[in-house]
Amino acid sequence: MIMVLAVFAILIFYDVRKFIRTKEPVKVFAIYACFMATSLIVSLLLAAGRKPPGPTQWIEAILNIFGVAS
Amino acid sequence: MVMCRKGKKGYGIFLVLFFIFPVLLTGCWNNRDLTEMNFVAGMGLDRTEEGKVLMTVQVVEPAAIISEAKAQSAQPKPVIVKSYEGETIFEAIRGILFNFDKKLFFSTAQVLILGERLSQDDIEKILDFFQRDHEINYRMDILVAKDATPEEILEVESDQDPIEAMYIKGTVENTDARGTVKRTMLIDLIKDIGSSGKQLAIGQISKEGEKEVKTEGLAVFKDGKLAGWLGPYETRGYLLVINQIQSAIVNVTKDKDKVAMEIIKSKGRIDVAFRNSEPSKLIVKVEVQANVGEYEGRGKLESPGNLHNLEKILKEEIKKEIKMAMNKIQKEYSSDIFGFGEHMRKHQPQYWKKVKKDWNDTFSDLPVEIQVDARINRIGSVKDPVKKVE
Amino acid sequence: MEKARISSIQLFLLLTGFLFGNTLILAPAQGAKNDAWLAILLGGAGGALLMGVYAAIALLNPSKTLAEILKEKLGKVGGSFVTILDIWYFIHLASLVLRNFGEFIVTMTFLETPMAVVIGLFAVILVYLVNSGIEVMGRLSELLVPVIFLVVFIISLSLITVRDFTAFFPVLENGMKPVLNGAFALITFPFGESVVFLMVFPHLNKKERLKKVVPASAALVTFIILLVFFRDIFVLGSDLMVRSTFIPHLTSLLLPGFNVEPLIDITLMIGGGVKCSVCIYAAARTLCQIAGIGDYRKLTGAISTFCVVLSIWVYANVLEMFNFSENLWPYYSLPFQIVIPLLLLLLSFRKKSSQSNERAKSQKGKDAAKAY
Amino acid sequence: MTGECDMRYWANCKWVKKMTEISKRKKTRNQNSDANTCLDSYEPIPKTIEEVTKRLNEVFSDCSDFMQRKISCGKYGMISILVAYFDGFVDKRVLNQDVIRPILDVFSNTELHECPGLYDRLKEYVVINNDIDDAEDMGQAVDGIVSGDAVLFIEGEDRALVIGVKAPQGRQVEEPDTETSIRGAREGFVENLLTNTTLIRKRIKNPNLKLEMMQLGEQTRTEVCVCYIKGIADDNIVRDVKERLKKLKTDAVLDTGIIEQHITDNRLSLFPMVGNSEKCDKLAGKLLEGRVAILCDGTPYVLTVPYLFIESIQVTDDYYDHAFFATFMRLLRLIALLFSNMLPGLYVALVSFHHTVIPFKLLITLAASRQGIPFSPIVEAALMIVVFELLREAGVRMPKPIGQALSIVGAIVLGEASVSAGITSNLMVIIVATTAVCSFIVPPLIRATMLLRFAFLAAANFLGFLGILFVAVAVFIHLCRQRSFGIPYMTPFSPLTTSVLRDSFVVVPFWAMVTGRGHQKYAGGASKQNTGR
Repeated sequence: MIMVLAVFAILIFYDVRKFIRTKEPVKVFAIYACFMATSLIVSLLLAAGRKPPGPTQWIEAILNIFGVAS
Repeated sequence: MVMCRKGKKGYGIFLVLFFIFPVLLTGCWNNRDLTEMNFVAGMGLDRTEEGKVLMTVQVVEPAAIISEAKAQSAQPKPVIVKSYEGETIFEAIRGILFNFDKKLFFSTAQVLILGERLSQDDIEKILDFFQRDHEINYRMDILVAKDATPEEILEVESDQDPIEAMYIKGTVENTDARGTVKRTMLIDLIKDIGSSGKQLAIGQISKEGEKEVKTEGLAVFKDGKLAGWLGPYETRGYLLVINQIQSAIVNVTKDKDKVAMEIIKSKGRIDVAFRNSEPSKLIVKVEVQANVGEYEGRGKLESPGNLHNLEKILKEEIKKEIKMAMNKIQKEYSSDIFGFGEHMRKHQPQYWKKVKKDWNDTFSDLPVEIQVDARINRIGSVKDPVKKVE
Repeated sequence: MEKARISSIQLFLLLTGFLFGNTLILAPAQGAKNDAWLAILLGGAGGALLMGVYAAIALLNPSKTLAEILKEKLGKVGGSFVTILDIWYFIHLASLVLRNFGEFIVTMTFLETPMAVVIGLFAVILVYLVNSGIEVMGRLSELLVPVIFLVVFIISLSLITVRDFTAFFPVLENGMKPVLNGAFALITFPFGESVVFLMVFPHLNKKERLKKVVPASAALVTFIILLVFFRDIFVLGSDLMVRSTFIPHLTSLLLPGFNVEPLIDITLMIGGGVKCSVCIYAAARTLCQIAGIGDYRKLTGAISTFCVVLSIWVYANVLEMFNFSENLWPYYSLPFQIVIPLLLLLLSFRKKSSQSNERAKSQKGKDAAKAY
Repeated sequence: MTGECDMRYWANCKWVKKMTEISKRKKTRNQNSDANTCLDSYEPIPKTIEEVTKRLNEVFSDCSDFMQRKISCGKYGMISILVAYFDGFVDKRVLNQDVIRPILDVFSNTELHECPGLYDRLKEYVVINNDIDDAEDMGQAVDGIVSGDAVLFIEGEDRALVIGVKAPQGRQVEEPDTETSIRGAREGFVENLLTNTTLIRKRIKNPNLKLEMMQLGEQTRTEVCVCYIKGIADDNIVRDVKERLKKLKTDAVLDTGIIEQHITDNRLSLFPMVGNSEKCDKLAGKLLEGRVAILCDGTPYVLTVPYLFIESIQVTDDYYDHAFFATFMRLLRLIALLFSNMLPGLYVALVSFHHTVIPFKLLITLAASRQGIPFSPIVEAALMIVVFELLREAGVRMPKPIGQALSIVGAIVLGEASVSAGITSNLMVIIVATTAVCSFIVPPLIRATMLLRFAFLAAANFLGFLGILFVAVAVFIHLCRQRSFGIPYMTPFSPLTTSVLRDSFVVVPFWAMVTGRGHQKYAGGASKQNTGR
């Protein structure tokens, strides 16, 4: 848990500092925040041992609706 | 230029990660020093009377071996043999650590000796551990102990090699000069277990006195259970058929003279003949090339005719050996260790599906046709055997 | 925006490395057991055809990337929607490759090391590579991809003494169905995955070379997969091959004399690295193109982080991984690999023929596409 | 003179201060050296010798080696001529023979009181020396003096004659210590720039060989020469080199090493992006391959750009020797390069992670040799490597006779004794020794390998073989993204340049190479093949 937070803190600090220095438009921050937030939440959940249903399950469900996957 | 400027950032990350992180996390996880482990040279596996697994390991003491080579001083024994009982192999392996100070390392195992009692059980199931574990040496030799427990065999202290397992491995390896024991590596065994048309056959080992072992003969399995044994000559017949002979000495008698023929090349093939879409005959074809190695007597070896004669005799002799093996396997053990079934599966799958179910019975009832072709190439440095001028 | 140019040799090796990628450990078409060689041949042919479609799209829309083509053909809204789906697909693909890599390492070599560490460190290198630009990726693949071939050939040659050449008999024991299934699986993995290269094709310095590069690389990869399949089945036998988790690893253990396990890591790392970096590159650039951001390098870090997390998240265990890649992946990939590209190809054709007044010109374009 | 003069030098001189005050340019004095010096240099030369002497004494106050000689000639000693120079800097014998004696000879008995054509007569037919220049103002005259010329001031003239009578200095041309070769020329460059350019000219007798001079270093004002063959060298690269040199702002250029650090593409990279050599034949070869050389007065090391990775393992001997042998040596050097980087790392990876890879018997030997060693393999390896680097550094810095003792200490005490004391395993000593030997085989990369070795070691200890792979790939990426003056660093391999590949790991015989001498252009587009030679 702490390791995950530390790694993310380093990554975000490193990137955001660069963005601020180069004065990036808001959309860059938005997309960046979107990816990082998702990653952070998921990895925290994983670190806590609670694996949320992942893309594999979604895809399986979708394919089952179409009835292709056995 | 622009790219290089940008590159400095990435370079920074690289430097930080690869110089600082490893130093901080030094020695984590899988990092295990050589001095923290015991090397297993040989393993033995048997069942106890209560049906538990009895695991025997032979562990090498490296320092003792190296220093023994240097100076013959009083040293600890180069190998230690220990046994432990457990419900499963893995449990026994971990349990054995009760009196080892370091973890065992199995990748170095050279031989695996199976006990007789275990062999009479189902050995196919028990081999799963050896496939699954990532540290197992797939090329280790497997032998079945006859008239001795694996523990007894591993405890033999040979004078020839300080590591007893290496000594056993050596004796198995030299089978390519004599052909009297089948060399079975773990991978072969695993492959054979997987194929439905072939029964297991594993080389045999037995104790010979206090300081030596003998690897000769064959343990024949049927459906994973030990069915019986083959003697050295029968084994050779069997090996000729399955094309595993590299070199062997076959003695023949010609006009009361003993002649030793050195087989230098042999090719065995098997086939199944069909009649009315039923297998009707097993066909064994063996081609042998041999040299005259020794001629003990007063015969003549001058003309090609002499050699042809010898070839004929050799042919018969080989045929006899193969027949002996075939007979015993078909009639006594009725277990298709030759892989006729496998051959059918590969080449006549439609028939195979039909006879698959009770193939072993069908196999023992089928007649065998043995075709041997022998050729003698060389006769060595002299033509005729030594004789006084008359 | 990015004026990087790569040569045809670089593209060839990049493509080959990409197709090679994690193919070896997942061993597609393995469902056909000892008939897999037929499946590989069929799948290779189909894959080459599919890649021909991608090349035709690239040739009909010169110097346009996937995002631009989609926007042009499907309109702003539809194009953006499909583009976002494609971005997801690229990211997913990258994370699956990362997971394969991590799973292999953790199962075979470093049992006690957390997979996240292995994947994370790998991703760091990938970010470094992707940030260096497509030119450097091309140059690096020029240096390293040949190593894969070298390793495969070395291992194959040294195993020549321990093989049983009849192992792939009987032919068609279980009928054609598994073969066709295997061929289909092979088309979607790895050949169909090269749809990612629609983001890379515009960088080729000589556009017309695409006609040679794409089929050549498909052929080479088919040949290598075939070689590897025969090597493995000759050495292991069909039964053990079907049962083993990571086939090449097992094969490497059987070399007489010594163990070449680390060489397998090398091939996996190079192939997987090329594949992953191309995917991340494509995802980042596509994202930047639809969001109107100039430099894709700003987002590679975020995307790679997400890939790493996703790769841990995506499967619970190795069996799930195999199940997904064998049973679900082909169907899941269909829209991305076949439906959208075919649609694009049709639209490109129509536009081409309506645009040009001269018939001859459109005929020429068709001919060019027919070459595939 | 390029106008990049040393302003602080001038600023210290009293007369300069005075002049600047007069011109009311105080503000720019310490900032804009160009404006400052230009202004100073336009100070006219006084017409009377007394005043000249006074000025010069002001300028060169406290310069004990500054010499002035006043010659009075003409029948009545009416004409005064002042010769100013730095003692030791000029060749006095030449000065006396070529300048002073003719002046005395010609003018001693002439009945000239004040001759208007005296200056021209002196210049045209009195002074024997060839290297004569005019100094229109005081600045030029002073420049001439500090750069080792003798300056003649003549009574009544506002010009001065600058006569090049520099004494030949420095050592003789001899074989360089650093780059010895078995075959090939023994001549190496020396510290004198003119000698060096002569050595190049001697080898390439071609008017297309261009030598462009410039002065760098605000304090030292060192002569730097850009040398290339027009028609072979890429014009863009030549322009790039000149631009980068012009941008170079530094006090002192004492060695080409300083130039190298300023013009290199990536200053953070451990790998050399600029080549250096002190061998004439090597440099000639490089020039013929289209490279640009940068020579600098005061150092025998000549820079060549662009520099590619492959050049690190190329040696001049390769071209003079049998091609098969040369190829073998190249491959050997490559192996040495790999070993010197990775060997300790590989050892650590094997010993701590990949026990399954080691054959059984070897494993026993390894385990036995590691028995009783108190350190983990990484610590052991790091210790040994550091000790070795210490020894090496000490060996370089120490006077040669002591070096002997050092090697004994190194070999016996540290090698033998540490093993028998049980601090290191004898295998580790072998590994480190092999690494050390290998690292000497590829000298240009010695600093890169020295540091990378630790990176590989740490990575190996962290993730075994995989760690080594990670670092190796990272290094490869790094190499691939470098460019040296626009040319990708890994050129013959990536981007693949087949024509140059003949001179990479494989050396084909000369007759099979494209150009006659066996030198290839470093990059594609070798269309401009050659000049009329």
